[in-house]
Amino acid sequence: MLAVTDLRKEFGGLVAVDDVTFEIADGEIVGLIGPNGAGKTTLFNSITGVLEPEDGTHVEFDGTDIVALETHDIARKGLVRTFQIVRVFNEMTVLENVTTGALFGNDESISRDEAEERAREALEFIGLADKADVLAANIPIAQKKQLELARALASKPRLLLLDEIASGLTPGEIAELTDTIRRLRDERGISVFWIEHIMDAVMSVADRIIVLNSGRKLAEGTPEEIRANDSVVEAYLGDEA
Amino acid sequence: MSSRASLGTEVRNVAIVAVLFAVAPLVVLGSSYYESVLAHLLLIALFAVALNIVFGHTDQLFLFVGGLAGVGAYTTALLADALSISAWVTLPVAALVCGLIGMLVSYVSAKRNFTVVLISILTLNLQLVFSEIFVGARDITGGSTGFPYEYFSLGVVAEAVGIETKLVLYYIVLVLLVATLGVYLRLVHSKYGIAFDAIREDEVAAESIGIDVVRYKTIAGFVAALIIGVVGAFFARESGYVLPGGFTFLAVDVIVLIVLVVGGLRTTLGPVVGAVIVVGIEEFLSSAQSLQTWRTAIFGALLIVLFLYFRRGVVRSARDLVADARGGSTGGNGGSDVDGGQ
Amino acid sequence: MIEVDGIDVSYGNIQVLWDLSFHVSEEDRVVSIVGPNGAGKSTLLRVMSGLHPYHAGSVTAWGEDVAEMDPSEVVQRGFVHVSEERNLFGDMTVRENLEMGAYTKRDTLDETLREVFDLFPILEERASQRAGSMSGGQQQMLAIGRGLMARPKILALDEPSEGLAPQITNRVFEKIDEISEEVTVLLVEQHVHKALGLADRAYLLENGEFVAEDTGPALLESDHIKDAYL
Amino acid sequence: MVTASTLLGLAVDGLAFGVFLALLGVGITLVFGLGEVLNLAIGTFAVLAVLVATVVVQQGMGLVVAAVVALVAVAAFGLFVDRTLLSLVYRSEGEDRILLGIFTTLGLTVLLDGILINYFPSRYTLPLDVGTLSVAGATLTGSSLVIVAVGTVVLAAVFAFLRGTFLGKATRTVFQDERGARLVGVNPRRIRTLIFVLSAAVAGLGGLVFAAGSAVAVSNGFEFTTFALIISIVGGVRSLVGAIGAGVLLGLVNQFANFFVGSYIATIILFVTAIVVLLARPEAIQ
Amino acid sequence: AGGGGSDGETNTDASGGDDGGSDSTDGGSDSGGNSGEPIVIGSMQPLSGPFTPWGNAHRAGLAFAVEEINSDGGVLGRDLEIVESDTKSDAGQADTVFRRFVEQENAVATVGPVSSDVGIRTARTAQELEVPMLLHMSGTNKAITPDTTYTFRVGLLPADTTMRAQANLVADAGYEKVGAIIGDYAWGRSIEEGINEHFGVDVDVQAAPVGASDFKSFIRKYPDDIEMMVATGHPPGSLTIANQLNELGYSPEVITGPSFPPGVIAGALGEFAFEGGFTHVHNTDVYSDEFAEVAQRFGEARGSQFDTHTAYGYVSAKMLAQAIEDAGEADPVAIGEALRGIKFDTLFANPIEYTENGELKNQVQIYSQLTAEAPSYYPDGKFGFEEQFRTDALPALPADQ
Ligand SMILES: Nc1ncnc2c1ncn2[C@@H]1O[C@H](COP(=O)(O)OP(=O)(O)OP(=O)(O)O)[C@@H](O)[C@H]1O
Ligand SMILES: Nc1ncnc2c1ncn2[C@@H]1O[C@H](COP(=O)(O)OP(=O)(O)OP(=O)(O)O)[C@@H](O)[C@H]1O
Ligand SMILES: [Mg+2]
Ligand SMILES: [Mg+2]
Repeated sequence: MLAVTDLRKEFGGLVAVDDVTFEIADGEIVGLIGPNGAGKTTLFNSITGVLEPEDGTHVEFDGTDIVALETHDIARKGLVRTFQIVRVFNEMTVLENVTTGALFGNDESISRDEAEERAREALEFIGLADKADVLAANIPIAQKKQLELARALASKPRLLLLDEIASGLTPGEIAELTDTIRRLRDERGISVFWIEHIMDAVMSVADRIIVLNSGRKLAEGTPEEIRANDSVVEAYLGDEA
Repeated sequence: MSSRASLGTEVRNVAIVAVLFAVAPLVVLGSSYYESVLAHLLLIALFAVALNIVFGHTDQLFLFVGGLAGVGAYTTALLADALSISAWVTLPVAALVCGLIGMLVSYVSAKRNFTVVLISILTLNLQLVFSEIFVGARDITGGSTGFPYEYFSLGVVAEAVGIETKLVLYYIVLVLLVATLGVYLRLVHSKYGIAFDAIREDEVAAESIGIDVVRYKTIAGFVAALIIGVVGAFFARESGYVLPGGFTFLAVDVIVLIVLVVGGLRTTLGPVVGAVIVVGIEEFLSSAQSLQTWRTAIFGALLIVLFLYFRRGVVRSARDLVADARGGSTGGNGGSDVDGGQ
Repeated sequence: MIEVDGIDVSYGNIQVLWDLSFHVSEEDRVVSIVGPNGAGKSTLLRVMSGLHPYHAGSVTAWGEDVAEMDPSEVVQRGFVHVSEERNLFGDMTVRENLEMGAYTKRDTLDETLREVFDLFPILEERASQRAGSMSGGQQQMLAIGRGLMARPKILALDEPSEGLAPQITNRVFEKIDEISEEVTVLLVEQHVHKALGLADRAYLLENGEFVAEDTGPALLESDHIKDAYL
Repeated sequence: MVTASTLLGLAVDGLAFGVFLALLGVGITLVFGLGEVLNLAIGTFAVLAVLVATVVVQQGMGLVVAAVVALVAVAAFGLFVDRTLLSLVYRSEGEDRILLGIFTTLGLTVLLDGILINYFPSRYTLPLDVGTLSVAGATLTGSSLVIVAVGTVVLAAVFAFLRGTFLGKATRTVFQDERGARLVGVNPRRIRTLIFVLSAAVAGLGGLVFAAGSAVAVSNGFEFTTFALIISIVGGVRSLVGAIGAGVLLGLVNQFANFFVGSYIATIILFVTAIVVLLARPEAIQ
Repeated sequence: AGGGGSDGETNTDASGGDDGGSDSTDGGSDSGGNSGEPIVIGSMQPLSGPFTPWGNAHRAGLAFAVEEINSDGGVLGRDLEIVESDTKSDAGQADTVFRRFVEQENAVATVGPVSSDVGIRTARTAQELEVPMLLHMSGTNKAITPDTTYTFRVGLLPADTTMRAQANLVADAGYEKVGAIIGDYAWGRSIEEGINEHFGVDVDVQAAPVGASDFKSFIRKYPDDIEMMVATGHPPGSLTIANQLNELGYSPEVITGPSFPPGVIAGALGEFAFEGGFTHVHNTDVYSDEFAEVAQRFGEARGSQFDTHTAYGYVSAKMLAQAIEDAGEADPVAIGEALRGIKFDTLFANPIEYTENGELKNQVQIYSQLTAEAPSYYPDGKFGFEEQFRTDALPALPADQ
């Protein structure tokens, strides 16, 4: 569904993402890990049109080239992301936040009531329904991350890009989150591409893991393969392996 | 978005205001002076509604309301004269010109990610350019001396209906206001309103869930500028004379901004309430004999006080008061959104 | 020494801390607070550093009422808070951020800067990059580094491991252990094992109240933690 | 019959006007950069300095004394405004503060204008009486030369303070992240007061400099403010070098355009230049 | 507080017939003593904006005259009362003020507007409302047209007439290098026309905005040896023009000023006011005994100097009082009629007389240089006058010019 070929992004002299090539298949959960500054977020930004990648980059989503498209168009095609540093609409309620996603995130034109319906359903799915009427500013950061997920979900995405959505969660909450992500795929057929530093979280659900290091793809494989990969252990995992 | 009253209530409120203003001339019957004051009040409110759309809802602080209004007024008149046709025909053209200017400004600033402050300075510059042109192009505009502005053949209507010209104009403006408020309500209670809210809070997040930020901002800029252009022509018609001094930053933008903020940003009736308050203060000060030389100073002092103590706008403060009086039956945290801490 | 005595704290009209009492002093090495999301951990730190008001009880820093002080004065007394939001100076360089960290301790600037660079070599490498353009994890390192620059008596770290790669996380905890000889560390962490492992005093905060208090390792073994975290 | 010497004369006058603009721009930049308060009363501060100096001169005192008294008075007034009005403004944050800042300072300008016009109805000038200097056949206005000299020194000093000193750097932290500043031990309130007073004095100096060559009326206050805004934006809201560069650029543009194409078109060129710069390089500005 | 009529709120609906009330009830004017409702005159003054200095001078004279009139028994046995409002030097504002005076305050006549743009605008209002208006300063030819019959000039002769006078001055002195800087508004443009019409030499006329405060780049365009500068066309900027001419090393023999309140000239130009050749233009004959008498009274009562411009306010009030007496009733239309027929001997060199359209007839324009010597009627004064040039009685400018 997503095919990225030779993605390259430079900041001045710094090559943040260095000719990275990979694919994500329908219904797949793929983890993206790598040291701080490896270029993971930059990769997301380049795919979603927030940053403009260098020439020579190809990004295909469902067979169409999306490199030249704008962020909102890409989102409407079903490629939706969450942010490493949360960006919810603070002055709206939780429900309104999610309704916004339902209204604008795809090309269907639905009524406000329908959108709200979808939003409630997404909140239910994520487990945030009890906060529906709370102002988004007033919920803790971890819940804001869930809110972003719900907002993305309400827009009926085909592929979700999640940036460190588990950080700051307690082990119990992480377990719930991984379960949710698995259900997203199993029940809705949504693919997930997930940046995470919390190994227990990604490793437990990902079908495949891609490791970035200094902008390059260092390794790719099943969680087991990755844990066993010496260069990954050396560059990234340390004694977590 | 959460603190907004329901559409039904808003429509009812607008209707009440419409009726109040429809009968208002009866109260001041026969005083063409007060008829002027009333018309002026509505015109200011109209400007404020336009500014509310573009600034209140999409954070694009247009500081060239005066300039755009001037473009509307001059274009309407000069075209009508040049082509010897009715101003009713040239008015839409002029409005469109204004709309396109607003659209272009919004488009460019949205594309280039301008902040509020940057847009405000960009438009302030444009305002000053317009002002210079109105004065400097003396051969076309009559310069600082201006020219009589008696278009729209209101006299004919007045005779046909049997009321004064001033009143005809007043009711035209009132209809315009009600129509504009209608457009406003439709806009903010539709998909557009939600997109505006999202954009105002976080453009990046809005983009990421599929909102075309540039498009919505451009639309807001177009609609607001179009309204301003139309109102500008009637603004000149109201004084019966067009003068560049009537379209300067200090004469229009400052007042309109004050009206909007005092009345309440992002409220439907804020512009009207603000206009009543500000025009009321101005009237009081200009009729109080003993205060003549201190008029400006007192106005300034009042502004400071109003801003410091009613910064959320009179309309919202009043709404909160009512809610409090009802013993919080309107639900716990509706009004607490500003005390967020941070 | 910061003493929190029976405080109530709210955001608007929502109360989040209830009659909470707590203290840290220079005698402590590492004091940890753990608890689920939204429990009020960050809020407690904000109150201690004077960033957020309380409306009952008292908070004193070395005997002086925090409510009477600007937060900067609390810093000058020796309590430095590395916030959850990081609050970096986005348009200033990495080096400038670190220098400003030493605003109250200019005499040891060079020395501490060396230490911070040794801990996080990437910061030295990127010394003249704009702080705001650093990656999430790099910013977290910078925030911790900036806190260290002040050589505080008490250093409060709010979820320091957030966004850090596993290896770096380990390094941070080693560093905390190392500096706790000289600096008291008040640690708020979701990495329960590490945070409690280091702590000689630890608290579990839930819904704005402490529900358990013990030495770190003991608390780690307690049912409370098992309930809350698994 | 435009000779090189006329051009030189114009250039010096333009530079002097540019220095005036730069001083105002710096005044507004400092305060906005720090507290997000767009001080719309800055032009009135400049006018106030001129009026105070005028009164002192009328008492028979010398120009230098008058200038010093005026600057002290304006700085003191700045302190007063900071402690009263701005204290209220700083209580709110974010967009709220920007708006509140804009509106209270706007109210302040109206208030001050309204008071001052009662006592100072006319236009006032503070002639330096330094005559003209002939250089290679060019008539250089003495006052312009003095202005350029004084202005350059002051601007350089302000710049050195902000760039070179630790305190100067600390002022930047407040703009970047107020909470962050507090967390490293910087007291934003104190820094703001210092900077506000400094900006008032710089603007005051701007006014004096202007009045040395032209006449100032109470109603010029707002015009000065718009100049200041434009300069600070064109130069970059946070960049002092930018403000100075923008001031000089626009000063020269204005003077030459005035001479060659007349006043209106000159003013239009001035604003259009500003717009072009805005559109050409907003990244540097934000 | 030299402010006119500043006590007594507006004349609210004081009921009662003409003669019913006992004394000192209504109006509360300074002297009281007269019965009946006061007769209201609206005073539209530039109390802010570029023309503020004129407003201040005018209102002082106006208030003084009204005091004198009221203590002398008023007009038709009633007090005169001034209601005043700031026009902000703006035409639109002046129009609004005018209407309020007439409709809300029952003003029977208005005085005061300054600036030609304002004059042109308010002349229409006067005509529409049929309420007479005495122009303090509004010298554009176009303030008075064949359609106006309720607008009467007082303080300033039309631009054309003024330029005719200055053309004579140029011819007499034989100047060849003459410059002119005008304000880009109705007055300045009328001056430009006047120059082109009457001056026998080529004049390089440059237009600057009314609000301009720096004229150096204009001045630099003139040759060094310019003999005369006409600054008459740029009243608010004229003093700055004089100063900057001086600064840039120009030394014309004559700089003709506009009709600027002389106190302000003296204050702004300092020593240079008394020697620089900056010429003050006025209709009031400051050299007459009558002027000295009034100035003496004013000085004693107010402790300040009565000058050419204070006099315009004074003359306006006195002439209106006369016109109302002549009309026999406080009715605007009748007052207008009376003014058109008036012959009012006053502080001007020749009596004031009007054409059908309200243009001044047979007036003499006087050019004076300020001197440092205080006049005898006000020894504390900071300046005096020295006559340089006086025109013959000038014919009225036809209304269609
Ligand atoms: N705007 C920018 N200008 C300069 N360098 C940048 C910019 N944005 C990112 N970088 C650099 O590019 C590299 C990649 O950053 P990126 O945010 O993609 O890392 P990441 O893999 O997401 O790291 P983390 O796990 O810490 O979030 C980093 O070294 C970062 O400092
Ligand atoms: N700025 C704020 N405005 C309103 N409510 C807030 C604000 N910050 C926090 N809260 C609320 O206060 C409560 C405590 O929040 P706090 O951030 O202190 O929790 P925490 O224990 O640090 O959680 P986390 O582990 O997510 O950081 C939460 O319910 C949160 O929603
Ligand atoms: Mg990242
Ligand atoms: Mg927290």
